Amino acid sequence: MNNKHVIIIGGGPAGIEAAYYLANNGIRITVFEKDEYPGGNVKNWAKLFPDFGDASVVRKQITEKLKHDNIKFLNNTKIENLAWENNNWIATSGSEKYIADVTLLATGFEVFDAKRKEELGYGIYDNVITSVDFEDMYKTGKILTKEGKIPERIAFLNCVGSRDEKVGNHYCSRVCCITAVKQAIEFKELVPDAHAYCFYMDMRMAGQFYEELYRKSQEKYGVNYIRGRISEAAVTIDNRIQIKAEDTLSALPMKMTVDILVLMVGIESSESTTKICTDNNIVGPYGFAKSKSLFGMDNFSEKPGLFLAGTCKRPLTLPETIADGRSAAVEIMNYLKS
Amino acid sequence: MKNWGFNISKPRVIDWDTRDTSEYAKIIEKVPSAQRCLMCGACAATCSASNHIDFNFRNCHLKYRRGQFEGLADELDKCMLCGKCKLVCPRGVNTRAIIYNMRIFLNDLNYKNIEQ
Amino acid sequence: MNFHPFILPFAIGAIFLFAVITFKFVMWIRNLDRKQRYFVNKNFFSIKTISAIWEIVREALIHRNIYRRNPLLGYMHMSLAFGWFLLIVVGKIESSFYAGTMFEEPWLAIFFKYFAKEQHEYFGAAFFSFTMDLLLLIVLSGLSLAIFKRFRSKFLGLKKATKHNTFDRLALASLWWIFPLRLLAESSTAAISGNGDFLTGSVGNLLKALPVESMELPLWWAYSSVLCLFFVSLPFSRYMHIPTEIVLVFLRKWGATIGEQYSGLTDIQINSCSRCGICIDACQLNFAASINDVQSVYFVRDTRYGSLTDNVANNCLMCGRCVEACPVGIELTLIRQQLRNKAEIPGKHYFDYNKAEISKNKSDVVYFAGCMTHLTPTIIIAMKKIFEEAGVRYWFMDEEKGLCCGRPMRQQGYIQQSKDLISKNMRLIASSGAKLLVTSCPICYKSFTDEYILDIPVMHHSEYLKTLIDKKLIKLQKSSKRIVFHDPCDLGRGSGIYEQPRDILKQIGELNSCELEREESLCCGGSLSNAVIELETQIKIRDHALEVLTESKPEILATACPLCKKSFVHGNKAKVMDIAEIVAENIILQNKTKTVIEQSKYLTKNLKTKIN
Amino acid sequence: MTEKKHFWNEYQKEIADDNYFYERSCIRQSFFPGSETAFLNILRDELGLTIIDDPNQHTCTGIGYHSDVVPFETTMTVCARLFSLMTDAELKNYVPSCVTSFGVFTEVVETWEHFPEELEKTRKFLREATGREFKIPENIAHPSDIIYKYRKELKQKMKYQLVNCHTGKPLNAVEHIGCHYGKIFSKHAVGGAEFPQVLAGMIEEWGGKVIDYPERRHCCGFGFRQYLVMSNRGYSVANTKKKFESMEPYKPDFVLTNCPGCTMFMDRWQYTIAEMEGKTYDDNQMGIPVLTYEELTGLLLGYNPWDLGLQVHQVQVEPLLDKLGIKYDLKDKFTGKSGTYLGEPEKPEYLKVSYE
Amino acid sequence: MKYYDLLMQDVRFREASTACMNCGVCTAICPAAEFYKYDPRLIMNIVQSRDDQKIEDLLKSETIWYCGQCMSCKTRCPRGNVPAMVISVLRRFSQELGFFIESEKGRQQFAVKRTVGDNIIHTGYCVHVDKVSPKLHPEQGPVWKWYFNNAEEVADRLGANYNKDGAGALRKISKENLDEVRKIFDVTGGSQLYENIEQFSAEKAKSLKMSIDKEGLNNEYFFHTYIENSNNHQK
Repeated sequence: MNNKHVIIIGGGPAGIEAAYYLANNGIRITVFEKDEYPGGNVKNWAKLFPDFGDASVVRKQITEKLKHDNIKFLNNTKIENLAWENNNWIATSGSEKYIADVTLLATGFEVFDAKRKEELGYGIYDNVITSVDFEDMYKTGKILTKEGKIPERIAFLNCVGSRDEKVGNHYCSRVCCITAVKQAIEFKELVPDAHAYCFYMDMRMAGQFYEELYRKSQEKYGVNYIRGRISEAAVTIDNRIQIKAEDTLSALPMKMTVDILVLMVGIESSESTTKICTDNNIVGPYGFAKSKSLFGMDNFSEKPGLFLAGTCKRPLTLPETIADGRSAAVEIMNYLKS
Repeated sequence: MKNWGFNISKPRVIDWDTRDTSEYAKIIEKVPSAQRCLMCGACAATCSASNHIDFNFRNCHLKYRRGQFEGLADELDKCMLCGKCKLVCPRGVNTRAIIYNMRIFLNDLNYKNIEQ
Repeated sequence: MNFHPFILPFAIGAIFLFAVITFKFVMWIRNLDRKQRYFVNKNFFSIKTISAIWEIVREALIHRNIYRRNPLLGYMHMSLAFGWFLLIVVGKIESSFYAGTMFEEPWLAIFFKYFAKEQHEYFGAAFFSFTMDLLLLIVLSGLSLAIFKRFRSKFLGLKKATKHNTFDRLALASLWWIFPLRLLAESSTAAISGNGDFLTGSVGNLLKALPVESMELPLWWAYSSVLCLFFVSLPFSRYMHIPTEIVLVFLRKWGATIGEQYSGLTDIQINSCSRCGICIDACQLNFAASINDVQSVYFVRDTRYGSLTDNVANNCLMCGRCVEACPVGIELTLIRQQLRNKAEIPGKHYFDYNKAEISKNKSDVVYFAGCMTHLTPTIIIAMKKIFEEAGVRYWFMDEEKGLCCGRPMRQQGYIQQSKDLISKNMRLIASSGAKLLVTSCPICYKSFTDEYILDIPVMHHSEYLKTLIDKKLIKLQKSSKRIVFHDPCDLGRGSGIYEQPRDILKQIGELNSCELEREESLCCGGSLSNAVIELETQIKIRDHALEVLTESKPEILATACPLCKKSFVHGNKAKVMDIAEIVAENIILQNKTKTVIEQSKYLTKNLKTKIN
Repeated sequence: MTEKKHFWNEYQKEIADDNYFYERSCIRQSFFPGSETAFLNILRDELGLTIIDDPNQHTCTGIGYHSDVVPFETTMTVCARLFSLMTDAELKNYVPSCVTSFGVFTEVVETWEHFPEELEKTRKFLREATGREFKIPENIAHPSDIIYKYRKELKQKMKYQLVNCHTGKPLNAVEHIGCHYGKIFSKHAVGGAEFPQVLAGMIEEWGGKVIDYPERRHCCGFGFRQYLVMSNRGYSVANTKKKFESMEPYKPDFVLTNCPGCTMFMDRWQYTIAEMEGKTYDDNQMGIPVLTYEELTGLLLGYNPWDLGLQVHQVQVEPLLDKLGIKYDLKDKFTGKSGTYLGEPEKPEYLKVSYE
Repeated sequence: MKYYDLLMQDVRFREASTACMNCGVCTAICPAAEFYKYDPRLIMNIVQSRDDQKIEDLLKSETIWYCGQCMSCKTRCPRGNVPAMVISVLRRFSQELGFFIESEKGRQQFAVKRTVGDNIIHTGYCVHVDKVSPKLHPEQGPVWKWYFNNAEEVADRLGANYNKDGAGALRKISKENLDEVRKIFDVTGGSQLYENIEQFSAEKAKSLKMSIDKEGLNNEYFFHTYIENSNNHQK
């Protein structure tokens, strides 16, 4: 086993967790990360749902695991090509070539580019932001409009880039509903007198304590939930955002002016995922990696020695991603033994 | 004056910039559980009155929330206060208390109007 | 003539008190409603009057009820009330003997010791002197207990004491001073003129150490002034209950009860409240949910002083436990009901949407399940099974489109709307031509018996099942299941049905008793009458009630109310069953029932789809 | 407001360079015939392009179709006949003057693409009714697309700019795009459906400033059967009112539209609202002038406003002409073709007009 | 499933109706929903329920006539539905089946047919100066009245070819061209729809005891449908 080499593409939670587990079992690991720092998308978050844990602490816990003698971590290294040659996996980055027995794809996800939903005015109107922007702002300890004003009204819109035929994403990104609840609470804690509105079609609270958090946001924080999807955001003369939706429960159109509109952007397959999967013919719907089978073979791809972990397969929450990395490591161990 | 044959229609849209939210705050004060209503409609489904006619508590509650008081008092008069709705609510909202308080406040509103 | 200016405060106070009380009584009696007047006129000259007088002696003077509950507390009240009463009566006799006429100065008896300075020999002087001192001692002993109670109420078995308002404090303070001052005044006179007996005489001897001469008159002045103060503050304080209660006892004996609308009797009952606070201890909101500012005593107080708030009026389960506990017998739930009443809109008709069909077939029994029972369809299924098995021709009145019985409306104070519902339901009941109305819901039952004018008798299903069993129309099998029965508020305290369900259950299983049952039974918390408390509070009340009920770890917790069943069914290990379900389960099937079971299955399915 | 990012650059559509087949609009011809004339003149005289105005053309039935008295099959076949005229003229680039027509043609062509059996059915119908054959145009562009395409060339020839000649500041312009221009098929619109650039591009190129007001994308309220039947017009006017209420705080100098209907409605409804409710959305009770893009182009090129047809607007354009520094002859305004003075129109009660 | 199958015959319906997830985006920006008792989302729901009774009620209802066909809903729907198109199909069948006369707004189709519909056949224009009389169009204002009264002088000054042969704005459309259009209407079912509208409206006019001439606007029923307003369309 000691002479085996596993390369892991993606230094996010899934990749690192798998690397750590494999390294502990004496396997040589190379982790490639296209960015400068490891940790993947966790860096986008300030606090994590549902327990408001500090994301930077969690990220540190994750990245600490890279400090292992058996792990070689290569940052700023983007794998441009991955191919199966002579019973080995060859990963290419620039002029460098890396040879491995096994490759684990942990290329993660990218958030949906909200600019593609033009009617919502992201990138056009200053006070339309995404959930990722909100997290960035929250890290500074303040939620302010572009003009530096404390908002009196904030609206969160779910399903931006998810469940939307027009942008090609029919699926549900699973994490946005709970993120909206979390951010609404965070906002209300910062600005208790302000009003927070959350526009939704369904509140998909399918995780432990999600529903409780949702309820708390209503009861304790007075967050207003309006069933209806925002159809259009426009700017008013004082640079606020006028939104239109149908209050589908009243079956009446409604309009509202808010200081900030937060778009809960969905999860999309990352560029690297789609590229590598397409090259190796394991691409599934929406550019995600296709696993061999959801039931029992979820970490396998159709290719021998090419394993999958984390959100390169589908939208997953952070705990699920980490667990999936560990599960992939177990599969790789078994594969290397046989 | 010209006979135009029509009038300029008034918007039906719920305008959250101008609507009156203070009234609903009173309900929340009296019935804090009103806040956690999910608008699932279980109340409307079990309602003894809606077994007879087109009466929908969820709608009434929502209208009050949205500050649409027009015709609401008459609508609420259809309720028999039997309290079945309260027993089926999955979020434990005291629906009966909401109706009761809405009736009281709406009557107050009406009186106010008469004084004016 | 025996006169001294110091009697003036007393005289003024007494006249004022007399005037105010007279005025109040006249107003209240004038405001009695028609029914109440009818009873007064009917029973004024009857044995009931005498029995009322006896009760007044028993309760207002001797305080037998309190004595039974707590002898020390009983003694305290008795010594104060009866002792004072005797002081007045014996003093009057004494002064009459002294003056040799029945028509001596009215104040003579009060200030007798001062005016009877010279050792006149009159009939029984020594006896009176002794008796009066003894009575004073008794009163003073009661007083010291009362003072003690003020600071250590638990000692006397009271958990909660009510707060006093200004008039109460004034009256109480003056009351506290009356008898010590009387003792001091009489003792000072005794010290000077030596007319004291064992108490006043001995205290007088002690006083001799002081400049008694210059103390005597100020003490008599003080005594008279304190009396005045007491008389003036009394009508506005809780001590108004002393005179009012007497009127109340008469009225109650004559048969007058609280009606639908606020009346003179309501005022009388409200003023009869001594604010003893016993109702606070009886209230589940207090001991199960720690809400202790809405109880009947506060309700009555706030009503009397015109400061009733929405919260106090509505935050009540209307379980009737306080009514059971009230030593004065104030009809608290009914008064609450009156205070909740809303203005009527003349000529307005509600619930015109009722399109319920009248009965097509003649039947023997009308069955009215009630709204709540539709949420516990197993009760309906059980009742159907029982009807079929007993071979009763029945008409299920609210099977498809029932109307509410009207009681929930009424309890929220919408009398007009309630009557609207009642008249609509009455028409339907009459249309059936049946000879009996059976309902599964105690709330409806209470409504049918109290508010409806029906030609046919009404039975709750627990009564009805009892008659079916007695007539041997259904046969039951005995099991060894241990059962505890929960008395629903409106069935037990509300309607006095305690035995029938127990008789039935005894025939089926082993009926265990529990700590608080029958009149003392607890509310399940699900009461519809309370439009204030929320689910969390209800659950506290329910859990406490369940704790008491399932103390003996019964296998089945039986009840006879769909609302109680619905409340108890969550958060409980014992199986919660309605009495009808228990009977249906233990029925010995004879013939025809198979089809019924199928029907029941169909019904459950229907109900499920309806609910879904 | 910070400068907006121009995403709509990604939404450029293909617009043919030359050799167009022109299809006239019922509403444009009836209400603003000068605009169509101006458009043809601009293309032919200023840009030297070829555009055919076929005498055999007729309505596309679009208004009838959208008010649902004309079945889709009929509309498709009528459109096919118009295409056959183009085919006869050996042209491939179809230019419908009307936005509704533009919508209908794009819809018809899309339908044929997705459902070839519908195309066959249409061919059969057309053959049966007229014996004609047709080719599907290679390019369908709205005249505003063509002006947009040549906006820079036209700017070279312009005598005026969209600048207030008294203050030197750019004029505030509200642009209103006909719904059927981009909302049916956003890929056929310059800039897409949400931020169509066709008029904004002209305004910005010619020195004006585009106002982005909240109800920018809202319909003018025509609503076809909603306007056509008198008792429904409350809906129609209410929509325009909503737009004007929304744009009022921005103090626009004029409204520019690319749809014949919208121009007419936004002009006439201002008069109606003024007369019914005593309200105008400008400061001096004269209303906000509403121009067609042809009229605007013509004005800036120095055409006589009364040859462009600005006199048939109910809301007077003179205040705008003054701001632009365009000289005009009031005597000429109400003169007919024969040169005779036709007299002044009556004056409205509330909306201010000045014929001096 | 009768009515749903019928609707499915229209190619536009097949294209415009996919599963709705009730997000309300259509209603949110719908101009008609703002001013009428109207919710395109609910219409999509009813249609997709495939419930015959509900669809029939819909075909007879006021609600399908409120849409202004601006197509804003098409742009936004995240599931690719086009409520406006579905409504257009519903209106078509409402007229084919004669249900349109059951509703006030539906009956107006007669007025539309007598104006726009007849214009197409008789003049080759949907709308023509001569047909926009100030009497029927008070909102057009005094300038329009002036233009209307001096149509030829004004239009021709603006480069038109008012009611004359040859090319140009407002030209007279030749008989040959009109005949071809008419034939297209005959072949494609356009004339049949016109006839339907006429026929059902005539029945309705009869039941209302109103005059309805074979042609033109000077009859009671036309004015009835053109002017009648129960003002019961907002709440």
